[in-house]
This record gives sequence, structure tokens and C-alpha cells, in this order.
Amino acid sequence: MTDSLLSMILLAPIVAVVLLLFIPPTAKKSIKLIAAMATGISLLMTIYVYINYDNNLGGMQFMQSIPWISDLGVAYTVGVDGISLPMLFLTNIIGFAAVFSSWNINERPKEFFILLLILLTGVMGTFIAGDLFIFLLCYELVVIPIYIMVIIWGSTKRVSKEYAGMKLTIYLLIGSAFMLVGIVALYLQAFPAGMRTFSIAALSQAHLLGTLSQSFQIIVFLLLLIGFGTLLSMFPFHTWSPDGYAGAPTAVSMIHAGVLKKIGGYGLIRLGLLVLPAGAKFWAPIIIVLALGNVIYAAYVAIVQKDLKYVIGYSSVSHMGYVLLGFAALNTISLTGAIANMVAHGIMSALFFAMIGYVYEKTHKRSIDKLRGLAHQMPRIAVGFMLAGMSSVGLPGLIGFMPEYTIFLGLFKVYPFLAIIAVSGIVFTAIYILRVLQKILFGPRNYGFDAIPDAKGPEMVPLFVLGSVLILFGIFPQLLLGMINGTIAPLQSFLQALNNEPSLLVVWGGIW
Amino acid sequence: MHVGLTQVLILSALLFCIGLYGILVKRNLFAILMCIEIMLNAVNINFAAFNYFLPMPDLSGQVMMIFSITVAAAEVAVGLAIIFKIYHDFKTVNIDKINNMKG
Amino acid sequence: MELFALNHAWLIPLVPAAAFIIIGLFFKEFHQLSAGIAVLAGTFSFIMSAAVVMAVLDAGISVEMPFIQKIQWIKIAGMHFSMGVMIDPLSAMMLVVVSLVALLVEIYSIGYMKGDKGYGRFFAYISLFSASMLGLNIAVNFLQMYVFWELVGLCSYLLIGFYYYRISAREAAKKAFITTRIGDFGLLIGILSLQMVFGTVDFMELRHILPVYIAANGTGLLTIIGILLFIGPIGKSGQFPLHVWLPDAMEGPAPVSALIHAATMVVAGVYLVARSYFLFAQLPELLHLIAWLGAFTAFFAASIAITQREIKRILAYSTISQLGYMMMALGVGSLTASMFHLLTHAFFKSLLFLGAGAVMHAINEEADIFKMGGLRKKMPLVFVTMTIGVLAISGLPPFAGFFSKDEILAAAAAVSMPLYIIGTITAFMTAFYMARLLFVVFWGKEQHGHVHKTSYFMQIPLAVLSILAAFAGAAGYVGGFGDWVRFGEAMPEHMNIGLAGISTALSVAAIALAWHIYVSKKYLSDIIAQKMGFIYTVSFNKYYIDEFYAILCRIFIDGIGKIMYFIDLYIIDGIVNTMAALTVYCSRIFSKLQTGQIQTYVAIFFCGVIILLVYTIVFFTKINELAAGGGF
Amino acid sequence: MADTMASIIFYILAIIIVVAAWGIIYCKNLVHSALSMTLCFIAIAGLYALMQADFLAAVQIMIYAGTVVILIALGIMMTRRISMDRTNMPERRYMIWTALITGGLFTCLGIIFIEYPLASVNVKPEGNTVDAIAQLLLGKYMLSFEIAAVLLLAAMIGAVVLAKGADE
Repeated sequence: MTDSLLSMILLAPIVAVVLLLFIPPTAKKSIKLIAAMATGISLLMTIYVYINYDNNLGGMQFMQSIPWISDLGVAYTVGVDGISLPMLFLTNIIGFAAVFSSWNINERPKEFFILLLILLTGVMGTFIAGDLFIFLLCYELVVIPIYIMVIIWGSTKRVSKEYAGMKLTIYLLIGSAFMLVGIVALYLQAFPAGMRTFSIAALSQAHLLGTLSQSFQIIVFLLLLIGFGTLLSMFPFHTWSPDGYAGAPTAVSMIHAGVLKKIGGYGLIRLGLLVLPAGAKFWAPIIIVLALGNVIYAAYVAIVQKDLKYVIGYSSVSHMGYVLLGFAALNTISLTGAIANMVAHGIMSALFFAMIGYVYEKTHKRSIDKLRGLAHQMPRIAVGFMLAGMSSVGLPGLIGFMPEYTIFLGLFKVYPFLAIIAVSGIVFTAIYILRVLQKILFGPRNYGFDAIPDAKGPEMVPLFVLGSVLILFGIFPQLLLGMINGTIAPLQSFLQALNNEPSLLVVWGGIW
Repeated sequence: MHVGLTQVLILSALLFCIGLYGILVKRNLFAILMCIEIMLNAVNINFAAFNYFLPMPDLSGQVMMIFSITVAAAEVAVGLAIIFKIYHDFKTVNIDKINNMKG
Repeated sequence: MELFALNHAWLIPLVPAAAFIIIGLFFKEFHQLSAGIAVLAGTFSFIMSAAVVMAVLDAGISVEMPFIQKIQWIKIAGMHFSMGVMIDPLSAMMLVVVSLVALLVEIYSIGYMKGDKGYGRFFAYISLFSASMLGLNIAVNFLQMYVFWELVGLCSYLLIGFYYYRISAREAAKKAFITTRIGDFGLLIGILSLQMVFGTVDFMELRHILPVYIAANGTGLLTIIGILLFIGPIGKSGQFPLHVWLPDAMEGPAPVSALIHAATMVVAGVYLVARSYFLFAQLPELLHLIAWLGAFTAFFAASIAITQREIKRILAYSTISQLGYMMMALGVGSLTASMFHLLTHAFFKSLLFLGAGAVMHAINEEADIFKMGGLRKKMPLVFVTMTIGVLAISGLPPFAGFFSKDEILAAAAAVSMPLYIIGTITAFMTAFYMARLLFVVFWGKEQHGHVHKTSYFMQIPLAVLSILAAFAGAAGYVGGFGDWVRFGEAMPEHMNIGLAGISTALSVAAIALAWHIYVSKKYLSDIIAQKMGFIYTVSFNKYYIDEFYAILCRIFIDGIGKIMYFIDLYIIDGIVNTMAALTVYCSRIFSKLQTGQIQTYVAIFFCGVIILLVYTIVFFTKINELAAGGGF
Repeated sequence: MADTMASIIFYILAIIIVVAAWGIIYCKNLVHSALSMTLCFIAIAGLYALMQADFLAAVQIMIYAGTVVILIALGIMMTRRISMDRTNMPERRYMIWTALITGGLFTCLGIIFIEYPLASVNVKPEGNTVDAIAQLLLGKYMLSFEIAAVLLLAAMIGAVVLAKGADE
């Protein structure tokens, strides 16, 4: 039972997709209900796994492995540890919320929910895959539905939805091309022919065998960094993200900003750090500099945006900078913070996009200058905005604070002065978030919106679900950090061994 | 002069080149179809020749010819149907006028 | 009983928090019920706090030997934090001040907020604020303090923007949040540095580690950390140059101004310095800086307050000025004086704010003092209580302010004469502008025929606070406040008669001057203003600091933001779009190869075949040669 | 083909094949081309017979010389031209290039065939080949045979649908 639990989580949306195929497109209510039930079942099972995961034991649990293409060393392997389980939880909770936030979709709902469920399956598979081949397979499964969804259900503002969808897809595909090259090289190099395997666990041991030379690790890590960095919207590969979110329909924005981006961070840790430690160490200074670019630069750009989705788009770029910082500081504290921050940002950006979706759906406006005093007519949506915004600002008691603090602490141990620059990000975040919040929520009553109803019924589900997670993990951060740390803490000696590896700075110094 | 495999092969090469020449210079779709048939026959001659001249215990080469002829027959049928369709749509069988795929 | 109070001190912040959740989730629309819940929770907190104070007095808990209770909040490899309760005289005093003022303000608000649409919301916020502020008071470590520090900031933001439909209110709220955020930035870095250097942020642990560390490493790094930590209080307690948010914060309802922006939250900064005085006391240079910054702020704010016309603005600048006093006291090494002033100030300043609120409430929210006038007869209770407040803040004996202010000045005089002189001048100015306020509002021509009645809910807190403002100082003075709330040695209670006499005389002179100008009109204020010309204008416009910041903001925030966005749009995206366009262009060129003529393709195909054939011929010849020459 | 008679027949057939093939291209009238193709195919059938592929020779005559030519002729008729004159003009523009390509190809092939001659050994017994082919078709090449059948069926349906038009 527990062995196949993860497979069942993965399978629930697929079963729903098959069911949906047999439902007439006119039965809109049933389509939505089936999608909601599928994601709900996945979510419940994930919560069960989350509760039953043994933090003290750490490592991969709930493993299942079935050989698939044994000639190539491919096996269908799924399993969760303290890194992937929070991400799986995040995926499911956002998926569940995304279904409800798309409750009012009436244009081709069948196709929409089928694509949405496929997308969710892909993302989930990426996070729980214990096999690189499955990982890639699921990752590629993700990109295509997004393109279709943006093109069909997207919205055109500053850029057309076609442009946005194309940009997003091409960026991600180019990124994944680099990634693919890196992974194939890794596959070929790690073990001699005949013993080759795609198993991530086995590949993580490869550097101990000495088959992966330092220069090889450096090159392959760079490839992975470009791939995952693009996905994570690392500066300067970030411009797809605001445009993409602006063009995408609400659910896609939620999933994309909430979970999909996190595949980048997850991949960097799972493949970049654990498989290619010397490469990670080598490139860490560069990542830090680029990440600071993310944090400060994107925050600055967010300040002058006029469109709500662009603000949140750039805000997510900025927050991803923290994740990268946490990654590149390469110690247990910062890594814990980086993963926790991915979860935190996922929840809050999903909530943000859900709220923006409602506002746009009801008022057909997204421009900050045209929205005013929404708190008068839509107090519930205003609460959602405030929760998400305050979490984004890093207010203690909400999910955003502790991960950021942890990252800062980890970074401070390594690069104190850069950490100060990073911390200044909290001021900029406050500036752009508050600027948006106060402009759209507060101010004189806008009588044009009087006829517009507040969120109610199914629309409240995202607000309630995401909001309660936001507060729960905010007040009891140990629930999240403890789990992550159960897996990260044993890496202490692994990370300490990295101290002897040269970094770019050392090499640079040597040249000069 | 003694006739060996080489002579037959040269004959088939010549036939093939004539067919190719026809394909390249002709504008009429029917003529092109005919030239394709010529080329197919050149290939069939090769089959027959190899089967005849090379040390081979059975008649596999001739069987291949049968398949080749089958495919050729099918190709002629479909090709003619396509030409009819083109004629129906474009009112011409001149291949120069049919260039919708021009980039 | 004592043990019970101490062991259950964690309930003090938790009960108002529960009230917030209950009101916020269920009873927001039930006005009376929500007020009832909030007041009930406030009462509970106050009784518990009082019991805690009793317990502290009885159990002999001192600053050195606090009562500590904590639970693990976060524990990961290399980092762990606790949340807990730390009761020592300092926090016990703060607990009682905060819970008492909060309770009184809640009662006052029952009357003040009557008829407001956001009644339930107001009480929810106030409850959340009490919870956060009380949580801050009992913090066991810097992180817990920071957590609640941010939460009180949030409450302040929410309450300043309480009238969210007013643009000025929402702007003020934003300004308050962002300005204090700049302070928090420093504080956060300070806390991170502490964590990094010492591996802990726990107050008690740090207190034990510090002397060892200083003995080993000196104070160089510690001074930097101290400065960083102090940036937080600069923001929160409205010290120069981050004071700009506090006057604007008066956009909130008057009870909020009384509670948050006078009595409790703004003193959080002072409290933080006091709490971590074991650190600051080791850093004489930093203390010097704090003292001078405090003195400057006190003087600077007072000089602005003199010319302001809006009643709450005057009080706001007065608050900044008094906070400067407290900082100065800390800077000159007298924690006791600072805390004593904090205590008395909480009473008389909230009294003044509540009184001002009552006045404004009575005359349709008119804020300009020169449009009030002659309210003495119409609002006798408010007049009496306000007068007590003004006398208290002016430092006239036997009112509360006299004792605390005198202690500060004495402490300053003991350290540095210039500081004492600035303090005394500030005291003179304080007395003057407070008297000006009192005289202009309550004397002079009656400008309002009809005055709304002040409800009993509003009168009772005023009365209670005025009693406290009148006697708390003397009581504390006699009751051994200095023995109790102190750092290091207990302060001997002796009054420097000379200094006290000078400041009293100056205060009386200032009040007399104000009487002459504003009541008997011997010297007309307008003429003085004209004569002072430049100085008056500068002071009236608050030294143009807001404008200066606006320009800075426009250049360094909006300006750079626009440049960055330009880079994003036209350089980064430009490169991307150029690449895309280049691809399209190339494909246009290559698509020319697609003539649509199968013959062309066939011809090209066979060209390829020929090339391959030629290659094969040449290559095969070579192979044959090799084979012939025995190459294989 | 060891004896002289066979050699002579081969050369005669070869000349007929080449001339007839050239005739297809050279004729300006499409009908003449079709007739020329018939001749060519019959000559090829003769060549097959010469190379002991008598069954194939029959097949060649039936399918190519019969069916295919009739099909093509039918096709030519159905395009409903009044006169068949000048329907089959070569494009002069491409002639040189085409001649170069085909000439090059032929030269290359020729070089290969002459330079690297394959051994010509005939080990097969003379006689009826139909039995042997039938054995192979229904034995070793059973699957291919069936697939060819399916292909023909598909081609037939495809041709009908295409010629008729699916929507009509």
C-alpha cells in the first residue's frame, strides 16, 4: 500500500483525464467536479505521506521501483525525501487551488482541465522521480500543455498571448536542451558501458567513484545551470517569466509561478549539487552575483510596473533570487532555507495570482492605475491580497519569513557583505508590494465596481486553502523546516568536503 | 562480346539516368509519372540481374521484384488519383503552375 | 498565585490574539460583541500583567535573575530558536503599561468608534496589536522580538490605514511601513550578525557570552553590530532621520495614535535598546551616538512642534521629542531614567491623545487648533484632564513628567554639559508648545456653537489616565522604581534640587510666555512668525525633510526602477527579440530554397548522390590501394 | 548468357529499351510517349526472360505493359485535351543542368560498375521458376506478401477516394 502510494498520487489525475475524455464537453459542472476530485484525492494522499514521513529517518521513503528499459538502465522509480516531499505537497495544494480558481472557465472547459491535469501530473512526476529518465520525461510533459493553455485561454495586454506563450515555451525548451546535453553527458560519463543507469541515487554516488573529473563536473554543471537557471528565471534569463505570466490564464500562472519554477531550484539541488558537487562549488560565486541581480534588479523593475501580473511576475523573479542565494551559499542552513523558500514563494505567488485572476475576471482590469478601493466591494479578495502581500514582504507569522531568514543566515556565514545587499531586498519588496496593495485595495470607493460580487462559493477555496497553509507554516515553521532539514542535515559532511574544492573565485585569483 | 553482370548494370544505370532526365526536364505530370516507372524498371532489372548472376541459392531477387512491381502498381494508382485531383483543383497538369509550397 | 501568574504569563499575549481570531473570523459584523470580546481579553491581560508585577515584586525577580519559560520554535542543524516568556522587572513594567493603556484605549474606543462601519475590524486589529506588543515585551531572544516587532509594525500599518478610503490615510500607512522597514533592515542584519558571531540570539545566553567575547576580541565588530541593531529603534521609535512616518501616522483614529503611536509601539525601539542594554552598555562610542542622536531628535522635533497647527501633529512631534529624551537617557547610561520616562510618558501622552481625540470628535473632526478655541466651558472634563497632561509633560511638580524628566536631565548633566543644555532647552520648548496647544484650544473665542457630548466610555479612561499622569511619577519615585528597573547598580534616589529648580522655572516661564502670546495676546503670534521669517517657515515645513525624501525616492527608487525596466525591455529582451527576429530572417532566406518544385528537390538530391558516389569512388580506390599495399 | 546468341539478343533488347525510353522523353505527344513506354516495358520483359525470370517476364507484360500503360493512357484521356500535340514538351531551361546531373550520375555508376566488377556466376538450374517463387512467397516472405496485399488494398481505396474526392 505505502509502496504504491506515490504512484497513486501520480495516477489520480491521469485517471481523471481518462474519465474526462468520456464526458461530453457540455457537462461543465461534472468536468470541474472530476478535476477537483482528482486533485483533491492527490492532495489528501500527499498530506498522508507528509504526515507519515519520518523526519528522523530522513532519506528516500515511500520508494517504488519497477525496471522499465533495463538495457539503458531506466527504471520507473518514485520516492520522496525531505527535498521532494515539500515540493510534492506544494504541487498538490496549488493544483487543487488552481482547479477552483478556474471554476468560471466556460470556454472549452474539457480541454482546459485535461491539460491542467496533465500538467500537474508532469510536475508531480518531476518532483518524485527517482530516475533521471522519468524526470526528463515528466519535465517535457509539462512544457507543451502550458503552451497550448497560454495560446487558447491566455490574455493579451502589453504583449500578445501568442508572443507570451511562444517566449515562455522557447525559453524553457532551449533551457531543457542544455539540460538534456548535460544529463546525457552525465549518463555516459558516470558509469562504464553496461553499468550505466539513470538512477539519481546511483548517479549521486558517482562523484565518489572518481569517474566524474572536476573539469567534467564544471562543464556539465554549467549546462544544468543554464537549463535550470532559465526555468528558475535566473537573471538574465528571466524575461520570459513576467511576460509569460501576464499572458497565461490564472491557473497556469499559479502553477507556473508556484511550482514549475521550483523544478529549477529542485533540479539544481538534486542534480546540480548532489551529483556534481565540484561543479556547484565552482560556479557558486557566479550564481550569487546573478542571484543578487535577481533580488535587487527585479525588485526595482517591479516597482515601476503598471500591470498587476507584471508586478507579481517580477516579484517572483526577485524571490527566486533568494532561492539561488540559498543554494549558492552551500551550507545546510541556507539550503534548508532555499527549499523552504521555494515552498513559501509557491504558496504566496499562487494566492496572488488567484486573487489577480478573480479581480481580472470580475472587473476586466489589471492595470494598477485603473483599480482602486477594491476593499470596499471585495473584502475577501482584499484579505487574500493582504495575506499574500504580507507573506511576500516577509512578515513573521506568515510563511515567507522564516525561509528568508534562514537563507540570510546561511548566506551571512559565507558572504556577509553580499548578504547585506540581499537583505536590503526586504525593503524593496515592501516598497513594491505595498505600493500595489494600497493602490488597488484602498482609496476612495470606486462606484463602477459596486455591482461586482465578492469571491464566494468555490472561488473561496483557493483563498482558504492557500491562506491556511500560509498561516500554518508561518506560525509553525518547524513543520516545513524540520522535514527539509531531516534530509539536508546529513549532508553536513558532504558540504564540508566541498570546502576543499576550488571555486571560480579561487581560479580567477590564480589567473591574476 | 560477352555479356556479364556489368553490362546489365550499365544498361540499368542508363535507363535510370534517362528516367531521371525525364523527371527533371518534363513539366507534364503524366510524363513524370512515366519516367518514374522507367526508373523503377531500371531497378527491377538490377534485381533480376543480381538474382541471375550472383551466387544465390533461391529466387529471393525475383520475389523482391514482385514486391517492387506491386508497390509500383500501387504508386501508379495513387499517383494517377493525385494527378486527377490536381487537375480537378488547378485545371492543369503542368508542374510549374503547382507551386503552393514555394517558400 | 504568584507562581500561577508567572507560569501562565504566556497567556497574556495569547488571549488577545485569540480575541483577534474570534472577532476577525466570526464577529466582525457584531459591533457590541466584538468590542466586548476585545475589552474582556484586554482586561484579562491587564489583570495577569498586574499579577505578574506582584509576583515579580514578591518573588524578588531581578534583572539579573529573570523568570524564563521557553519552548522550541525551530530547530534545524546549526540553528535553533525558542519562543518564550522572560519576566524581569523591565518586561513586567512594560507588560503592565501596555496592557493598561491598551485596555483603557479599548474602553475609550467603544465610545469613540461608535457608528463607524469598521467597528469590529477596529477591535480585531487592536487586539492583534495588544497581543503582538505584549509578545514583544516578554521576548526571550532577538528573533522573537523581531517577529513581534514586525507584527506590531503590521498592526500599525493596518490601523494607520484604518480609514482606508482616505487617500492620505493609505499613503501614510504605506509610508509608515516602508520607513520602519528600512529600520528593520538594519535590525535584521544586526540580529543575523549576532547569530553568526555568537551562534545565539538569546538574551540570557548573550549576556553571559558577551563579557568573555569582549575580553578576547575587543569591541570593534560589536560596535558595528550595535549600530546595525540600533537602526531598528531609529525607525520604530521615530528617531531622526527616520522620524517622518510618525506625524503622518496620525491619519489613524485617535485611540490608535494614543495606543500605538504614543504609548506603546513607538517605545518598542527604546525597549529594545533597554532589553539589550547588556550589549549597548559595553559600547561607549555607540552610547555616545545614541545620546546625541536622541538629544538632537528631541530638540529637532520640538522645534517643529512649535509651529504646527494640527493638534495631533503637534502631539506627534512631541512624541518624537520625548522618544528622543528616552534615547538620550539610554545614551547617557541611565536605563532607569529612560524606563521611568517611558512609563510616565505612556500615561500622559496617551492621555493627551485621547483628549485630543475627544476634542476632535466633539467638533466634527476639526484638526486645526486655531479653529477650535474656547472649549474650556463646553468640555470641562476633557479640559481638566488635558491640563493635567500638559502640566505633566511640561515637567511641573508634582506631576509625573517632572520626576522622570528630571532624572533624565540629571543623568545627562552627569555625563555631558552640552547634552544637558540641549535637554533643558527642549524642555522649555516642550512646555511652550504644549501650553500653546492648551491655550489655543481651550481659551480664546468660541468657534463652535454645538459640541457633541463626550460619552462616558471616553471619559472614564481620560479620568483614569489623568490620575496616573498626575501621580505615577511621584509613586514611582517614592516606590523605588530605580531599585527595581535598572541595569547594573541600583540608582540612588536623590533629587538634584538645583537642576530640578532650573527646569521647573524654565517650564513655568515657557507656560507664562505662551499665556502672554496666545491668551492675553500681548505679543501677537503672527508678528512673531513674521519676524522670525525664515526660521518659522523652515520649522513650519518640517525642515523640508519630507520633500527631500520625496525627491530621493523619485531619483533612487522610481528613477532607477525606470532605468532598470528600460534595460529589461530594450536590452535584455531586446537581445532576445533580436535573436528571434534573426531566426525568422534566416528562415525567410532559407525558405527561398523551397521553390515548391519537386524537380528542384530531386535535382539537388541527386547532386548529393553524385557527391557521395564520387567520394565513394575516391575512398574505395584508396582502400584498395591500401589493401594492395598491405596497409591493413 | 554465355553463348553468343544470348549476347546478341541482349544487345538488341538493350538498344530497343534505351531507344524506347528515350522516345518517352523525346516525343512531344503524350500518347506517343505512352506507346513508347509500352515498347520499352515489353523489351524489358524480354530481358527478364533472357535472365531466366520467365514468370517475371509474364508479370511485367501483364502489369506494366498492360495495366500500367492502360491506366496512364486512360489518365491522359481523362484530362480531356482536344489535341495531344505539344503536350509533352521538355523544359529547355533545365536541359543543360539536368544533362550534367544525369550524365554525372551515369558516369559515376559506370565507373563503379566497370572498376569493381562483381563475379558473374550462375549456379541456378534452368527451368520453371514459378514453383520456386510460389514456395518463397508463401513461405519465407509470407508476411511481406500479406503486407503487399494490404498495401494494394490501401492504394486502391486511396486512389478511389482521392480521385473521387472525399467530400463529394
